[in-house]
Amino acid sequence: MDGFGVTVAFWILAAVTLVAGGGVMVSRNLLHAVLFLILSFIGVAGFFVLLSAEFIAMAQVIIYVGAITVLILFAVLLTPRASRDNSETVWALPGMLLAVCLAAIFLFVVHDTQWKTVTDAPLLTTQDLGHALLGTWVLPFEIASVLLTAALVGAIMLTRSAEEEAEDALA
Amino acid sequence: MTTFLATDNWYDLRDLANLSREILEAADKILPFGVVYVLAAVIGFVASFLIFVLPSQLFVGVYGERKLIGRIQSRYGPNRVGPFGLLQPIADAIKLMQKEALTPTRSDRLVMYVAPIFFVAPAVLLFAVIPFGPNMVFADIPVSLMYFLAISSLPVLANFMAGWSANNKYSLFGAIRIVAMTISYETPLVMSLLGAVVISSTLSLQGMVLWADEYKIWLGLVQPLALVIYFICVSAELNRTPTDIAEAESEIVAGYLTEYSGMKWGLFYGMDIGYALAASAFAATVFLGGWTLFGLEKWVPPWIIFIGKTHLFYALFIWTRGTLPRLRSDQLMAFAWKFLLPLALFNLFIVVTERMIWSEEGYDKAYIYLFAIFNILVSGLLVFAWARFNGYRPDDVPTRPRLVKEARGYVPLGENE
Amino acid sequence: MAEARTGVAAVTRQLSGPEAAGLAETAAPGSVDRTTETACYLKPEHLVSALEALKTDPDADLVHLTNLCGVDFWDHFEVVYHIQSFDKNQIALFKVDVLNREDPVVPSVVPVFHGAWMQENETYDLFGIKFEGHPNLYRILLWEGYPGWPLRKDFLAMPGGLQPGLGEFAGVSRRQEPPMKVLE
Amino acid sequence: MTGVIKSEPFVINIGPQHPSTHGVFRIRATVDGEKVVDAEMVMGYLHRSMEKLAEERTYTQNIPFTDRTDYLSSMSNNLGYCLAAEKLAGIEVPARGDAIRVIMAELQRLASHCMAVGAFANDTGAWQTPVMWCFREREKILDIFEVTSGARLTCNYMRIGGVAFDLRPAFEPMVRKVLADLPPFIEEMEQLLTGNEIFVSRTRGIGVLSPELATNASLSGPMLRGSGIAWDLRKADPYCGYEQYDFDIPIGYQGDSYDRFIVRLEEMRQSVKIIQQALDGLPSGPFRTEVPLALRPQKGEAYARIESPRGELGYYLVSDEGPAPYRFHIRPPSFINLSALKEMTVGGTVADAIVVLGSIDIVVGEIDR
Amino acid sequence: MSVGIEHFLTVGALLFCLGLAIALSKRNAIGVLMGVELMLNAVNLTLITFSRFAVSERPITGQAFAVFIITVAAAEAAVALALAVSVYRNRETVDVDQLNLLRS
Repeated sequence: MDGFGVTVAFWILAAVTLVAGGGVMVSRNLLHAVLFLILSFIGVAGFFVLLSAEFIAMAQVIIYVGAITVLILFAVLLTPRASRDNSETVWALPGMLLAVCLAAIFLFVVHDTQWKTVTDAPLLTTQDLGHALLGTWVLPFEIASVLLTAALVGAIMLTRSAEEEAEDALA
Repeated sequence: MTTFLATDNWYDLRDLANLSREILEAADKILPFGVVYVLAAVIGFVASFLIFVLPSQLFVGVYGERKLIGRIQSRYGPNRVGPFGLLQPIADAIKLMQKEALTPTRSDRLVMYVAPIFFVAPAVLLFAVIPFGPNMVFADIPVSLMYFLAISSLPVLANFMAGWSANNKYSLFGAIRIVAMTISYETPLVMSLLGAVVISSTLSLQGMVLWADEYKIWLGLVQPLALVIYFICVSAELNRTPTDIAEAESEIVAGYLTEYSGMKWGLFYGMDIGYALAASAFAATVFLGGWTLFGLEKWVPPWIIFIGKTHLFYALFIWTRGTLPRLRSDQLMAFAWKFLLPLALFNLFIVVTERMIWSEEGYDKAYIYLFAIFNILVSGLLVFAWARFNGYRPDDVPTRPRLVKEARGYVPLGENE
Repeated sequence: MAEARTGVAAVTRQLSGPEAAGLAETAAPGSVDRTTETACYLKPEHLVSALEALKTDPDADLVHLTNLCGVDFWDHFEVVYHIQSFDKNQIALFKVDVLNREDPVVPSVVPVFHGAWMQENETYDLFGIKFEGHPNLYRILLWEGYPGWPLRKDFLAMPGGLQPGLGEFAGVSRRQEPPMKVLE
Repeated sequence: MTGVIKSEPFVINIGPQHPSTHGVFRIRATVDGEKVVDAEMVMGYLHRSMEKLAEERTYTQNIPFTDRTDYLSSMSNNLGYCLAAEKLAGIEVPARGDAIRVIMAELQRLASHCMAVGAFANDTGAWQTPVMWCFREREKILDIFEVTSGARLTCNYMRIGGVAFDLRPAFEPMVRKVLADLPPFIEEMEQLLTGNEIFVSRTRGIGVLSPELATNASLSGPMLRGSGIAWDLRKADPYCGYEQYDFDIPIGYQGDSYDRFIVRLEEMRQSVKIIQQALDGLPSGPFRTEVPLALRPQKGEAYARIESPRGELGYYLVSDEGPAPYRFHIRPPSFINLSALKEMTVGGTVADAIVVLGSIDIVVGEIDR
Repeated sequence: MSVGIEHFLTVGALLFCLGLAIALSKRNAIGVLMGVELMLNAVNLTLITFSRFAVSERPITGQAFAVFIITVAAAEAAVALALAVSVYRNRETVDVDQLNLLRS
């Protein structure tokens, strides 16, 4: 991928994504962490556009930014008396060490491998994706929809309060 | 798309893209690499500002809204500043800039400052995919409908940030309400748009306009239920009056905007209009045929047709704002989940069936008119049937009280004079 | 309808003091202190039970506490209750004497009439009459800690004999002196 | 399970500076989420100690004070006070004076109910439109007041023994015009609001008052009638010759906010009917009994009450034969109507609390006095 | 100046490790969830990168898998947040190191 614009875009997006990801880590306020997370998601969506996967990018923004972060915000607001300081447990240091080791391995693999790449982007349209999802991958697709339904029902069941359960038992 | 136009000449102002292209090509020869992108952005911005934003936001969004609501409320509306009060929006803006932008002491200052910016940016981005004319679309990406939905799901986060950071209970109420409402209304909104996508088999807004031009019918006529659901959902997400529970003035003062003042508030206010205009432009594109008007676009500049449609749709927002009372938040939620979502699903089911029939008949043009008539009838029927099913009994509500001749203490129900 | 309720008068019957006292005596014997031409004075200790009895008594049926207020007579307070009946269309006037000016206490009628809540609070606020048994007695119009009780006649009375009240017209004798000096 | 921990209840101040408290009134509401679990009234921001001031003015000088209690229905307040003073001093009012008083009181009821209905619709969220429509009609009535008494809001028109001036020649055509304009307007308003599904769903079943509670909480006026209690002092205890006029008492079905609203609308129709009759049979003759300027009623007390737009407005006067009332007590209807506020709001949402408050139709000048 | 597959993979790897560190170290269950979401994002990014760069018969497969991952992430977020709210209702905390019901 050559081109001045693409390069600039890549570096800006990489900076935004990683700095925002770091912000999630270091931010002392849980709400701020969520806002950083949103920024990171948007950065990843930008990467998808750069990789000419517009549909996935838009799905990323709709689902991650529009739905999941909103859910997280809701969860934060619904737990008002829990601590909001976004602090670490005693496992922070081992966890970070593990992450750094993993990062080292990943970076070694990434840079040591001779990747066979195509130069021109394959022409992938949304239509192709549709055909792939409802053709080749129709079984996983259906299973995913079942999974979503199960998650929906499960989430509703989990958050029902005792009063509501009592009401249903009476009815 | 040149078939729509007689010429590609720069002086053919029926499509301003010609002029823009000529300027850019000329500039590309003399300017160093890269500057032409900046120039393109500037030209696009200035042009859109002159032909769309200024007339729409200031003179339809602010002045027109106030004037029209004034007429609805049997008063004059603005008529002091400038001829017919036309300069009132500008005077308002100057007043807003002079006001002090207060920040409460214990607020989250950073988030409070960022929120208006985060609110403005998507509003500007939204117009990038709206086709103003055959070539007048800034970013003609194949998934522009998805793009529009994705970007329009961002401002709710700005609203939340505004409400949460102000450290005010009314603001927090507004923030929670708008987040809950957006989650609820996004679902029927997407479901209703899916119907339009299925019938026109494209995710591109320009493609939908071309579809409408090809079949000489608006998608709003083929999908009347989707249009109605879209209108309701979008007015809920934009906090227009029947559903403006997030900034319900009579309940929670101004909702998430309670602590904002000055131009920070002005940004929210102006961009609320911006979002409403974007939603109107989107509806005009998807449901009302965009810049086409059954052949008239060959003589009248298409962008004028498009802007006219947008403003007409925007007038609907003003009308509902001037007429309807506000729903309670739980009623609004129940309306989304119990009424709009099932209707949208029914609609989707009908559309998919129609699409299958249509594809087996080889996409015959006559069928689409048949579907339109069928859908209009079935939509009306569905709405009434589902309302009935949900327990809507308008006749049970008495409009007149009981009348008694003499004062005599408690009169039990049924004992009437 | 009119046949069914022949007892309903076309005009509200204002019960005289003896009439009201008769009702109160039948409903709650021993509750009447004294009567005047217009009003019936109830004993404070029997106030709540008498009003409760009058409310349930079908002859009296005094269900609607219309008006409650205090009056300052320099040496004592009176608390005035106007109570009316819808079905009988009659209104009665009951009063209670509050003799202790330093620590005026009256039993609260909130257990009987919920509507007394606001009016007793107001009377407490402006007269300083404490209503015993009131669920939440606080200064409803003025703020907590306001100095004095404004509707008492001696509020703002100056040392040296200046009394509140209207000055006199020319040629008319001065208003009579108050029956007792409250402030030195 | 260790029991469900609900979200934390917190206190939210509705008022004193709030768009829907109709003045400087405050509800300190404890809410759990959107649900109101406790509501406490805080008032007194507008307290002017009228009752104390009135003890230092002559009986006639007190009339302007009564304008300023319920500033949306000054004529009714004048009337109530004058009736009390007349009862105390034993003064008869000539027939023409009574008829003029009735016309004025009913016009005032129309103006006040216009305001109440419009503001109530505004509280449900109808963005200013109903209130503007109502103001348009109210203006016409205020014009009549201006022609008659010289003032629009605080009229100070009634006098002890009658009214201040006789009617102007322009009065009758103006009233006739208003009477012609109002019924279509009321019809339109009814269609606009009761035909609106959102409005109905916002107000039906909200703030339900049982007739027992309404009686026990000393409520009066449309609050009482909305709960199905047929009680109107114009019928029950006629004053100013109300017994001559033919009108009905509107009563509600279940005592919710919607019932109070339609009761008010219907009362406007009945008021139009009363004014029509009073205007048709307007007697000639003196409009006022001559009363000495320094009125000194004999020792005693008097409690006179009228049906003001908000309910039973009573004036309790005690005289010690002085030129000023010894005790001057107002029974303010909207103050006492608030005593059921907590019962009506608790259990509903914040939005419902606003609707309930709007349906009580408070005037803070009268609450705080 | 150009960017290639290594650049994108590096960003994906770093983002994944960042998410891992957050998920392992945060005290608040919602914070842990945010880390997991970041990891899933990084995986998505890697998949899309391969779909774009890799020599393949059907490069669309990467995008299809990204769709599945987004689906799973949405379901996971919904259930996990429901769990967090449910735990908060019973224990009045969402700190993961306080949730030691099995131990004590």
